[in-house]
Amino acid sequence: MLSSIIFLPLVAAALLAVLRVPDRVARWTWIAVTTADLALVGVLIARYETPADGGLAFEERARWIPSVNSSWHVGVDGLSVPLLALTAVVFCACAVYGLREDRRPRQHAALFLALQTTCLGLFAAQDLIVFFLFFDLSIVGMYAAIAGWGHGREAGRSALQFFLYTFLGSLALLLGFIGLYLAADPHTFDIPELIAAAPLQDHPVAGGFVLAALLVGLAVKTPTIPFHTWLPPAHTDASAIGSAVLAAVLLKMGTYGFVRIAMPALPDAWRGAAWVVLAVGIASVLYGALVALAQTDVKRMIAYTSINHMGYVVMAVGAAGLLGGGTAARELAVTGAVTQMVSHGLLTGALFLLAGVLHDRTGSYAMRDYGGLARTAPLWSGLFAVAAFGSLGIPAFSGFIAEFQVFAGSIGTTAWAAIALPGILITAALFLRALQLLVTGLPGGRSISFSDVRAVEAVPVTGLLLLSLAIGVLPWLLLDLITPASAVLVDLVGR
Amino acid sequence: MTGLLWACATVPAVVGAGLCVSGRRADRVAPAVGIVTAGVVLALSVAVALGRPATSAPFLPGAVFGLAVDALAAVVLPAVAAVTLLVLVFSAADVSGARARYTGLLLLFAAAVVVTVCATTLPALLFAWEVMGATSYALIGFRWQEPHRVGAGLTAFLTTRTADLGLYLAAGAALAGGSGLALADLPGLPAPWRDVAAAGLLVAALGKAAQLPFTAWLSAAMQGPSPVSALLHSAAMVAMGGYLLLRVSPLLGATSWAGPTAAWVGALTALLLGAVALAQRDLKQLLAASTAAQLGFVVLGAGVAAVAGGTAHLVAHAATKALLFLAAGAWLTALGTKQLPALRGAARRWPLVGVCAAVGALALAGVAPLSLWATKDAVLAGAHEESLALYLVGLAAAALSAGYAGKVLWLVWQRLPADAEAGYDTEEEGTRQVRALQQAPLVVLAAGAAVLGLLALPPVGDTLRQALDGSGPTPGLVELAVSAVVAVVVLLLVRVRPLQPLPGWLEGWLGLARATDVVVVRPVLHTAEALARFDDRVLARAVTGAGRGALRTARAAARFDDGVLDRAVAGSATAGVRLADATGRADLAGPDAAVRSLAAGTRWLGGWARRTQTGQLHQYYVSAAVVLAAALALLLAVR
Amino acid sequence: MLTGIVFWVLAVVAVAAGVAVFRADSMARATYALAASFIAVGLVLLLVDLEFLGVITVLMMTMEMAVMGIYMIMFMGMNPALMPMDMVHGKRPALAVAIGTFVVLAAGALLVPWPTRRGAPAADLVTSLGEAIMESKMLVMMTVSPVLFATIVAALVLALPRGRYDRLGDDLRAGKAPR
Amino acid sequence: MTLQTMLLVAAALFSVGLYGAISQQVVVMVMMGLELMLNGVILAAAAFWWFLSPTPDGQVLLLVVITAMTVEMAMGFAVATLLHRSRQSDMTDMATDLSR
Amino acid sequence: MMMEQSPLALLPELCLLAGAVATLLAGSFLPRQRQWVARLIAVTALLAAAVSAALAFPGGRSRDFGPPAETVFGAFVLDTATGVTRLVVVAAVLLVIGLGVDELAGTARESETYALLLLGGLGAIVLAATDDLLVLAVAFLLASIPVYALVGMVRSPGAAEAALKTYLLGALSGILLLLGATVLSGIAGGTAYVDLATGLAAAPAAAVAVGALAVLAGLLFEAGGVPLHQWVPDATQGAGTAAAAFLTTVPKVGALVAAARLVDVLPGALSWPLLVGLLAAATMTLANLAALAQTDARRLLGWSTVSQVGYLLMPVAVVTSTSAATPALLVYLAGYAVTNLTAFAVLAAVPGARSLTDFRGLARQRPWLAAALGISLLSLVGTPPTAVFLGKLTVFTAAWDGGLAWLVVVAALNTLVSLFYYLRWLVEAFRPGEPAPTAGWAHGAALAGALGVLAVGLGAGLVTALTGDGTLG
Repeated sequence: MLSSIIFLPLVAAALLAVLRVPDRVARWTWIAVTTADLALVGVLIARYETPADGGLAFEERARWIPSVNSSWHVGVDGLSVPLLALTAVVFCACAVYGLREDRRPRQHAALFLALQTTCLGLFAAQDLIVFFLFFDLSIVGMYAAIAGWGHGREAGRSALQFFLYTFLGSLALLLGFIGLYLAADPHTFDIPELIAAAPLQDHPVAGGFVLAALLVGLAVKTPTIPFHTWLPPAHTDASAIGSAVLAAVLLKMGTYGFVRIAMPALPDAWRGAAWVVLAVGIASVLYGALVALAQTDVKRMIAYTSINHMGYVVMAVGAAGLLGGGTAARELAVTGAVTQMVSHGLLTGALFLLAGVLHDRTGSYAMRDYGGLARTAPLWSGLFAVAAFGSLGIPAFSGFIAEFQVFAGSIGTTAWAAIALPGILITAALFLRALQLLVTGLPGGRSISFSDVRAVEAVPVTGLLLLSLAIGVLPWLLLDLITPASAVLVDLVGR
Repeated sequence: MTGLLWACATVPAVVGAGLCVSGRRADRVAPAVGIVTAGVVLALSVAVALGRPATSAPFLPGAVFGLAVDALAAVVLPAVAAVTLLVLVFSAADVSGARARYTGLLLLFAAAVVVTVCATTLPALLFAWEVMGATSYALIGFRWQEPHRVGAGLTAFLTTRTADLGLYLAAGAALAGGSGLALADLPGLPAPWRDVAAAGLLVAALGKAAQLPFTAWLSAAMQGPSPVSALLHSAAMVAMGGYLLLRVSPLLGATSWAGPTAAWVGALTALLLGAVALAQRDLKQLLAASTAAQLGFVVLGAGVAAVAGGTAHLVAHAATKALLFLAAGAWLTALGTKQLPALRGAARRWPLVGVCAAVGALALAGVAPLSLWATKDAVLAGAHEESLALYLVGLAAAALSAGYAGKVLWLVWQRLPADAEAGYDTEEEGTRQVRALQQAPLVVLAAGAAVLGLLALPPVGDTLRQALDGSGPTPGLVELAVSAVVAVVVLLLVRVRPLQPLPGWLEGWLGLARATDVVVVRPVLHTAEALARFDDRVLARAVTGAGRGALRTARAAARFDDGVLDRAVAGSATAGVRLADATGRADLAGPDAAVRSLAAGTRWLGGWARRTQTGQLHQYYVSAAVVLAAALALLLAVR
Repeated sequence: MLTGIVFWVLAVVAVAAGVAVFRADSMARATYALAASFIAVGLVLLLVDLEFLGVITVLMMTMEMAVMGIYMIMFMGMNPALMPMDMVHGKRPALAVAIGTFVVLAAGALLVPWPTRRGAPAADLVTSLGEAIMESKMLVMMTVSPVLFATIVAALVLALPRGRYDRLGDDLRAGKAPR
Repeated sequence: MTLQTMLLVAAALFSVGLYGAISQQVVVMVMMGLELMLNGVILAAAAFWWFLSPTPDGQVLLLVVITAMTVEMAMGFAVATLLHRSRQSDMTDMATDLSR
Repeated sequence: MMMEQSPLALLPELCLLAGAVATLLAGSFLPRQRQWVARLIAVTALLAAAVSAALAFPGGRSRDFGPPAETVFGAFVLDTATGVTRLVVVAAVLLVIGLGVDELAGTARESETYALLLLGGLGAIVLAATDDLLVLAVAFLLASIPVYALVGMVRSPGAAEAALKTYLLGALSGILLLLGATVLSGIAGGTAYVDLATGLAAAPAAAVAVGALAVLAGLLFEAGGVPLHQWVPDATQGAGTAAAAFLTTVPKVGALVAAARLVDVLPGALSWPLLVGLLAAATMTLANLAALAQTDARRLLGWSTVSQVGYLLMPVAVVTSTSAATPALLVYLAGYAVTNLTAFAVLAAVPGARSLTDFRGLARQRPWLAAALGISLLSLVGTPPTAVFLGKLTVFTAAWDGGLAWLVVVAALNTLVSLFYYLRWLVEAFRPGEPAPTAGWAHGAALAGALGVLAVGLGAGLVTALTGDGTLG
């Protein structure tokens, strides 16, 4: 079940790469496959029952490299199911949006289908090598997406920077994985076994180094400051779909790594580093928000808000390592972190797709080139306004649920987390400012002959926003999945 | 009955969202739909006020979405629903263009208010609280074509959201203290967390209620349509700030400082904003300042645990101020101005509007037996019990309210000047007519403004007090008389001696907006820009810095390398000199090298590495010999 | 004693001849000097009872030097007498490296506490060598044969500009195939 | 004649050969330098054999050294010829197209 | 220790030798256009060698260099390492022939080339399998002499220069190796490694250091590691493609296994792991930096080879301290061989292309070839699930386990640097342009190689089972 979900897109990608089908067929195949995969994920969720005693559901295991105790081991729990669903949803939305792609659509579809496999695989991986495999391949795939379909003048350069930077992260990650492997007795790359063993529990120095490697690797991908500098250029030069996938799914790989590997496998070291993680998270929140506030390019602005939003996640997982507060608060923080991953995926995905419409029409992301879009493109404006409000954490959208939990949980653990509160405010300010510049006022500049969103653009965005709305109004649908897993995680970290 | 409560919240939300989404297509039916919905909500709210249901739904782990109607909510909820209905009726005649969006947003707002009033847990409260903020932004910036209106919405939203952060803080504190997120549990928190929670709630409430120092946003918010002001800035949103404090009054009382702080902030706001109101030359600005001042009494009431008085004042003020805002809106639509000088004699043009406005103004002034006279005194009685100073400040504030109310009253009832037309149409094109639909709500509200004082007077007042306070203080006859006399005297005084122009800082709302701009907004923007520059120039090139470092090392290494290869015999002295020289030169070249990217640095290193590949065989031999010798030395040295 | 004197004479000859190789003013003389150095070392081998190997060394080196002379004069068309001999580069680094190497090696030779002799030479050294080659070290000789084979092939491939197809035609029927 | 003295002489021969290998430009002269180094190795091998372990292994080693010398020289001539034919040069300095 | 004297145990080697002789003989009687018969003979010999090597594969009998399971003629170890080396070398030579057919067919020296390839392969196997300094010295000659000839085979000025450089460095290295063998055998009293292990323990450290270092230097030449690496890029650029593919692959396999065997028996008094680790670091760093700005694809691959040797030296450094080292080395060697040959096959498939820009348009015109190039380059970078990733994973693990965590960090950073130039090439292949015409056999070889790269990575369980039965470390 799980393996077929993971590999269905890859098989389709291979077929698309091999068979020279017409462009139309390629586009619709893409949509069909992503929809099918989404349906499969839906079935999976429907049949998902929280496994007892913190175990995994839909577990599959096959021999791969027995000599290093690494196997094709996949399985899901409350932390990964939401992200699997997010991946399927975002890629499906991108497939619809991609109907308008006219540059090598067959290869484009194949590339993104392959990328989907890497993302799904990563979120289901229960083996460090499998995890790393998909982690690295996602970089390669994203590189190809930016370099091949990006539209900035310096797309190649940005792509290279992206590749180098995240590759550096992946290497650091690999070092950390090797450290974990060697520390475990018997040596193993199997994540559940590593978590059960918590190998470096009594080795503070070694544990610290291994955790540092993991943290650097994951922080680059997340990205947190000061490892974020690859993100703005990558987003600026990527295509709309590329940006959406990058922000909505790929960034989650970093934070997912925290909750899947770093926290449970190195509880001792994590608690030791929790203050650092917390500080980095807070700094990312404030810094990302402030720098975003100063941007004049709408896509760069959204990119920086990603740093801010992912900062909430980092802050929450950092707080979860502080034993001072009550268990309930730390569980809430972790639940909030996972919720925020999903929420950010939906909302930022929508925002990037909308920003893509701007570029598609006029070739510019500069906010001062626009104004009064509410008149010429009311639908776009409405969607953008909703997405912006969702993103700045207005209730009834998922962002609020996530941020409330993150803050309540983090502050409930340590009052220092309150320092990050202005991040909410600055985010609000910058989104409202963007709305003011782009949407309101009298039409001017490039807005004058701006044509409103077409169906293929509006449908995916609307879908993402509706999901965000659903989570915002009925959060327990999602939280019932996450909460048991975060309780298990907090328990593990507290060992 | 719980179903009714849910319906009370969801019906306007769903209808409102539907209207917003359907856009211009629904413009024609929107007013009717809105009025019907508001009517339903009013009916439902009366029903739940009588039935007092309590319910909850799963929301977050460990925190339900709790709604309940208690005595406090039972008083406020129908009032808010009624004002909403009346405002919608008025708007049907007053607001043109994009009616679906307008009505939809108003209904969404109403839904949020319903939830706020009934919320029993922090998540539910914050949920509705933030939605109120967002819809208020959208409503203030309703005419988005005009940038300054959107900007005003932004100011309002951001200011109130700043205060809202207190709720996040309170939620964190509640969790940290281990009490769960129910509002009723907060007073039971352990010591430091209880204070944090109280502080958070206090800040959030003061922000929404436009109390000092968050007052400025209310001035900006007057850019919105007048009916919006009537609902948001009198009956609902601003009032919700006071309402929250009334609701958590036990929490305030549980700490030693929160109650007095609230009381004094309220009293001072009442006083200072009263003065501000007195100085205004714009009717809506005057009303806004007055709103802040009147809410000050509510906050004061919450602070001194005079919940019943505060509640009565809240409701009475809602009716009064909605009335006045609607009247101002009617004049604005008809005459195209809200400048006080231009409104001379406006009341005489449409007598019904004028009479209603007069009732409102008199009530605002605290003239007996109109509503605010009694409710205010109920609050002040509580203040008197707390401290005399507080009472006197409150009394002074009451006097000021009589002053500005009188200013408006006498002005609009002056004889219509001959050149009246000259002052019109300064802000928009006036229609020169007030429709029946606009007038009808005024009458209802005027009735309310007149009689709602009963809420603070026996026998109704006693019932209310028993339901809310248990046995709170009641105003003595002397106090009632004193305040009534003060009101009348001040009113007459204003009539006899028209006011001299007051200092500019009063008219400019104490300079709060500018202060916020200077103290908060600009520094933040500067920081943001500085950080963005830092990000672009420094952080993004931190890699460059690394490159530069590598560059220097590489140069030194290269020099060293050449030195060894070409001049193995020249002695270490020369090599040392060259090394130092090279390092020095690299240092000089620093600023130049600073702009290079990492790629350049690494490429340079690559060039150095390739330079070892000279193609000269004898140099390969030498280098092999040197390296092997070094290896030998290493082997023998490190054991 | 006599051995010592002979050794020292031979040692001086070997080293001096070695130095002479690079100080000679013509390639021919350099070749002679190298041969002399080899012969001196071959004679030292005789001093330590390695008659067979010593003789082999002398013979092989004499032959090789002859080949070298012939190679230079006849094959490459150089006139050794006329060739200028100052074709050196980087003399000083070379000298430095050489001196450094010598210092290291000599220091090692003199300072290392060499172990004592283990065992004694076999009575018949040649026989023992033969036995070693045919028995315990058979693989060495088994490997040498492909080395020689490879050397012949490789040297011919490199040295001969014209292969068989140049000489005999593409179908190896000389004269018949059109060129 | 002791082990040390023989090794000293071998070291001298090796170093002189190394000097030649590094300093000479003509390929054949470089080869002579290399031969001289091997000459030192032969002497050292003989010394080790005689003074430390007079086993048949040492003799085989000498044989291998001599074989290696011959083989390497044969290849050297072949390479020099190739260079001479294809570049009309027998100098190592002249062959520096492949660098960097 | 079991001593086996049966020449049948050396059947794969004999196949190679006989194949070389037969190929050469056949070639000298074959018309120029019918030398494919010689090729057929060579391939047959290789296949025979492969089959016999597979049949003789020692299974799980010995995972380590320790006391060998079986030794032939007292100097040829039949253990896992030898078994893997045999298979890898034979497969590599087959692949070299496959990718070289287009280039070599019909040339005047075709059959000689095949014979030399077989001999060079034989040399590499003996080099890797021996545990006797004497055989090591001779095998060094057998492995290097065919390389000189192969480099100079095309007779261009560049090839001649490359052959000269290779030869002169090789000769010096050979002398160093002989010097080292002399010193070591002198102080240990024997040339077999078993004698070294016992004899060197009490021997003076300085002498051990000089001797072992000299032997190591010889092997470093063969492997292409610092400080005797300079010939590799030159030879790769100057030689023909098939020869370059051969010399960047096969000798390294032999030399690195031989170096591992040598380091394994050196006494622990000296810090060999540190030294070899430093040499590894120097090798990979220098090569990666030097490769950065290369514009000639062949030269780039030459430097890439050197850098890979740097990674390959990591397990050699820790061979004494962790049992994971040997399997890691073998895995990496196998992965590297197939990957590197795939890259060369792509080169051979586009014979007209020299500089990186010549590959423009490849993806458009020959998507499969571009895919093969992409797979091989990403594998060289170490992207999962390719062959070299598996190698890097095991090698990094072994090095860390062996106490050289700093070296792992250096290697990781180097990997990052290497990404630059591999990516540059890949990017060119995906740019629009008119590519040079392609050659058929090499095209096939490239695809086969790419499949091999993926197979090694995905079939990692099988590969690691071969190299070290089941448990690593």
